[in-house]
Amino acid sequence: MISGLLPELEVIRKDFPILERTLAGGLPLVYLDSANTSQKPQVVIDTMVDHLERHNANIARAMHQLGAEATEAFETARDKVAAFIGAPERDEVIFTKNASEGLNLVANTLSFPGEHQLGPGDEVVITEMEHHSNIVPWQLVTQRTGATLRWFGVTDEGRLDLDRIDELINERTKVVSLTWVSNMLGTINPIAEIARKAHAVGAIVVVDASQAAPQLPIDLAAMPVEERPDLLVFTGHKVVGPTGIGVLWGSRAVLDTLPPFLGGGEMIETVRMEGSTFAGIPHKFEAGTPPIAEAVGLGAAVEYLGHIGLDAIHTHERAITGYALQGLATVPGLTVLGPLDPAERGGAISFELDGVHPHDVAQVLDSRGVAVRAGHHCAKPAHARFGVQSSTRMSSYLYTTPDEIDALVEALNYTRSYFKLG
Amino acid sequence: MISGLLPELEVIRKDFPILERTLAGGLPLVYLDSANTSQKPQVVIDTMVDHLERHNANIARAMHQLGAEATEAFETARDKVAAFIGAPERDEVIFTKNASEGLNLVANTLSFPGEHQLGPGDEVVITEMEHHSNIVPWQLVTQRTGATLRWFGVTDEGRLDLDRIDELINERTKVVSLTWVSNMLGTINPIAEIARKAHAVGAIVVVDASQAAPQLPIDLAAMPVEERPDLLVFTGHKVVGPTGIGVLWGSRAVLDTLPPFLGGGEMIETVRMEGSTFAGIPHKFEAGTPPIAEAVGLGAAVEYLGHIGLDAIHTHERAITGYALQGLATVPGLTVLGPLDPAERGGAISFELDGVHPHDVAQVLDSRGVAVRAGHHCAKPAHARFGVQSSTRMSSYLYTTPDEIDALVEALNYTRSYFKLG
Amino acid sequence: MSAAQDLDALYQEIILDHYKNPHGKGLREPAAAQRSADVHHVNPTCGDEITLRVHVEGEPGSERVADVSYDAVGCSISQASASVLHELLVGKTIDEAMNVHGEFLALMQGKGTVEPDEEVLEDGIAFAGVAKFPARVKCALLSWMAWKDATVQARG
Amino acid sequence: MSAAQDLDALYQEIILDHYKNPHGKGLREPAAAQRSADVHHVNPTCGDEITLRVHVEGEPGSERVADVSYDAVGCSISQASASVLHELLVGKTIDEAMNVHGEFLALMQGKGTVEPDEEVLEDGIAFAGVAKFPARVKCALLSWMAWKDATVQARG
Ligand SMILES: Cc1ncc(COP(=O)(O)O)c(C=O)c1O
Ligand SMILES: Cc1ncc(COP(=O)(O)O)c(C=O)c1O
Repeated sequence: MISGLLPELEVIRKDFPILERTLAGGLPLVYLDSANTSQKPQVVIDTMVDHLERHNANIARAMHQLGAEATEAFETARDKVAAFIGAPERDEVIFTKNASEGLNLVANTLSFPGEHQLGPGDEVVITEMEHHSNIVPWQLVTQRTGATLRWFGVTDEGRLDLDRIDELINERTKVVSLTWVSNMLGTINPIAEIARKAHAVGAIVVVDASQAAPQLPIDLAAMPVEERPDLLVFTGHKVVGPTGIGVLWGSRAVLDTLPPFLGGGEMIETVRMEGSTFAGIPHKFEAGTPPIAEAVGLGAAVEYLGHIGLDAIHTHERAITGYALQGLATVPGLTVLGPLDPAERGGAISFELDGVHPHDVAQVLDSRGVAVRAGHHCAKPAHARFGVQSSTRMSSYLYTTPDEIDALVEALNYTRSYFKLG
Repeated sequence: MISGLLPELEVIRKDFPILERTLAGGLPLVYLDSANTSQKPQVVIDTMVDHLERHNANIARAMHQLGAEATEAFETARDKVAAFIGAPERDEVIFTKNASEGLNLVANTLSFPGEHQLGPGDEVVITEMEHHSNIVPWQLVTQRTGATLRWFGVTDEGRLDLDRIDELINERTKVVSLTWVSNMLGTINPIAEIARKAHAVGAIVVVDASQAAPQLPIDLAAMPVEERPDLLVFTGHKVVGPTGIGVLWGSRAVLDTLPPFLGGGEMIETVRMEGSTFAGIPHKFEAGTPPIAEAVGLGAAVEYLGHIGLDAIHTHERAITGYALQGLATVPGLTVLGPLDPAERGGAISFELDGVHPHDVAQVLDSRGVAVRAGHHCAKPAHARFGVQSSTRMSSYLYTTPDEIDALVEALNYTRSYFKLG
Repeated sequence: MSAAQDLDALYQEIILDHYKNPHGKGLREPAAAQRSADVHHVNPTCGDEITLRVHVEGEPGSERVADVSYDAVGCSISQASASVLHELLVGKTIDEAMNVHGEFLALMQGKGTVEPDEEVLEDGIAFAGVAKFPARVKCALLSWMAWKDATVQARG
Repeated sequence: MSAAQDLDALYQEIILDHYKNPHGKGLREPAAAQRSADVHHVNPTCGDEITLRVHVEGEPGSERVADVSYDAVGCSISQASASVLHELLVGKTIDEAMNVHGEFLALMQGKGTVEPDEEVLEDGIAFAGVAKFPARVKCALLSWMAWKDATVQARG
């Protein structure tokens, strides 16, 4: 018996309608691609449907009953998200369209005229294990501003190489932006330690929590302020919420000093043709009609996760990850990229299988109903670091069972035989 | 009898579950706020639910069956949207989060280094009747680039003042961005004529079709190229689609020359730490996980509108608008802002009621179940033009009945008596 | 409660009276010994605006609200609320006035569950019905927020 | 068809043979009388890459594909497809080669409904099964798109 699994796993699985689906040939679905996107529980879908069928209206602007209901639902979702991450203030929670928009918002507003505007001589530090969404915005912005982009390397074991930290984070450093949990290597990064260093030189700390928010309990208010990120993003669709919505949390102190990003809609205070003034947070950064039904769905999603408990989910993920690492170790010619200790990593496990290209692995797995991801997982530099073009990745979540891991291992062995690897 | 109404109006109304709702006190809902956001037919909701319950996966990146289904659904939605606006090429259709993002994307990419980069001496022309979403982005961008923002005024009748067109659109003009249909005045602008002038001086023409797309048939491919906008945006939630999704259409010729806006996700060709190259359209402008279920819902929405027929919807809107203008004319002390001929305007009618502030009008109307919008409708400059702070706006759509207009007129008369205006 | 009753609770006679005959409206010059501060607040959603000036007099620690003068455009609720504010706060010490401010805020943000204290709020209790209309709470608070902001500035 | 049968249709023996023993792999220098052009194509989704060089010889109007040399990393489908391309196109006139290209494209984009012509496509018909896997069509087309691009350039 594996300890640490969610006690009511079969009941939880019943909450996710898609898990009852069968695939081509009547095969059951073994969904091991949750780091890519998570499945949605019925309560999230039902909440959105109820909103669309009974309370749909535009928010803030509407004074009628439907408008009041929609506004209340939307703002309650903000409260729920604030609670989910322990935000010091609910108004510090900004709804974006996804994590990528949150990161781009931060990078762009740091490039516009203002207190923190980047310029030649300034340095931005990222890492080699970032998702493209935390690389490309900084490349674009440092190119436009003349600032310099630098990065932490990655060790052979898939950890951040902190040897050069004192050289990398220096008095020229204006921003340090890094992922909490790698979507490729699974590595959990020491964000507290890095934030402390970065804050000591006066840099702004941005944390990409896209992979952390689904599986680690987050309590921003409880963090010592030196170790707390200044800005943090995650994405709705990976925390059992809908697509079309993401979250940017930022401390009021920093958000208040950033200029607006997108213009229009409720982000204004007043508009004249000659010039405009802007609303306070959160509205300042929410231009146009926000993803209303999506926010409402996300509220239901984080509430659902909260009921189960992030500690319990984390323990479950660790148990499944440990079991998976053991299982994968039995497959001949299989090499895991990233840390091998489940206590040091998240639930995404990328690997290579000697002699079979990741696409071909994924294809054969798919023919057995096992859904994994193959490719660069939007982390080309991390792949390049390990000298590979692409990898196969399995990723579990709160609904994953040990049986599904067994199915994966069995299908990997079948893949080897299919490609006649003895 | 009013001619031009949709023949199956009662059947159409049955498609919209929210129209069966009752409000406080058991009153039926009279929803006259469709220019703010439209209601959703069952087929849109069901399509999204089916997607979430059976086909949810991330797109493009996933090679498994769910991923293939989700990708197919998402890209089919692009085809449907392309058909809806008669896009010359389906890849010219870009999914954004709303109309505002589309307009900001255009304004920002025109401010970044590239063939069309704005600079001092360059002029951008908008109009005084724009929604804030087509004002603020241009203010922000002209401020940052040193370009000059200019605008068309509005006549007393609520039309664009074209008297100064030859002076306004000149060899310094790089961009002309205007709304096709005003969300406050209802005015339909002569975009073909303006595009022709703008193209003659080599300017890029951006059309905000947020209010046009719901009610006017659009066939971009059929427009003479001199009169065709180069870029056009609209928003999903106003065309019976979900929130969280908008559309930017652009000619390939222009889109190919614009630099990327947001970075990350599938917008790349290759990423190295030292620099990246980018994908072609449409992916270049779709950073991060797109609003997948929302795109699928939008596909169902425009297909639904297409089945009813945009010509028929337009005729219906015109009939209802004409009937409403007649009804409003019977209310003492009521003044309509904007053109009075239904053939020259869209279905949003803003008005003032002597002696009662718009909020108070809307509030009393709401107590009778009539939902309208009161305020500046994100068009403060247009209000300032008419010397008012705010107005009350009724806006109809394909599900609006003459009885609902009667209910509005009756409620307006009640409002007058409630506030003892004799 | 029916929609019509809610409406009557919102538009109490007192509110409509203040709306039609606002107290203290207009911007006035402060007297020689007074300190003053102006603020301009808008309600971004609907466009209601107020320019409000607080006139403060007296020794630090025991300052009084000598006057509140204002120019405003907006709905009945926002106009009546400014008028009631004028009536309630002018003449009070700033500490007393802040206390009234706190009570009014609590009433408005109470979603209809707070029982107003007529001793403190006088005509202000007429706004109890507003608290049930979330979209209108901002209207009622516009002048009160402006007053607080201006007072903090005037006090220095 | 069952998932297993689909899989076998995808991974035909011919494909796996070409994958294991690719024809024409490696970048070669063009001969003196040949014109050549290099292109680098990637599949952004998965990272597969190819650098492909077309060697063209002969008079304008009747040019021939003298060689197609390439360096590539990628899955079995993309590797086998480059190998088949080499086998099919080298030696043909450019017009003939373009014709084969068109047929291969039509097969790949036909969603499994196009009947391949063995006369024209030879080993290429083994890719018929790929057309049913939309995610893999891009793999099969990577080298073919690169070839067309390079040929247009080499022709000048
Ligand atoms: C004319 C016009 N432009 C732009 C918008 C902005 O649309 P969204 O809020 O969906 O971005 C609207 C609607 O609010 C509009 O009416
Ligand atoms: C670590 C990380 N950052 C950012 C993202 C981007 O999220 P989204 O695509 O929702 O913007 C992802 C997921 O794709 C991720 O795993």
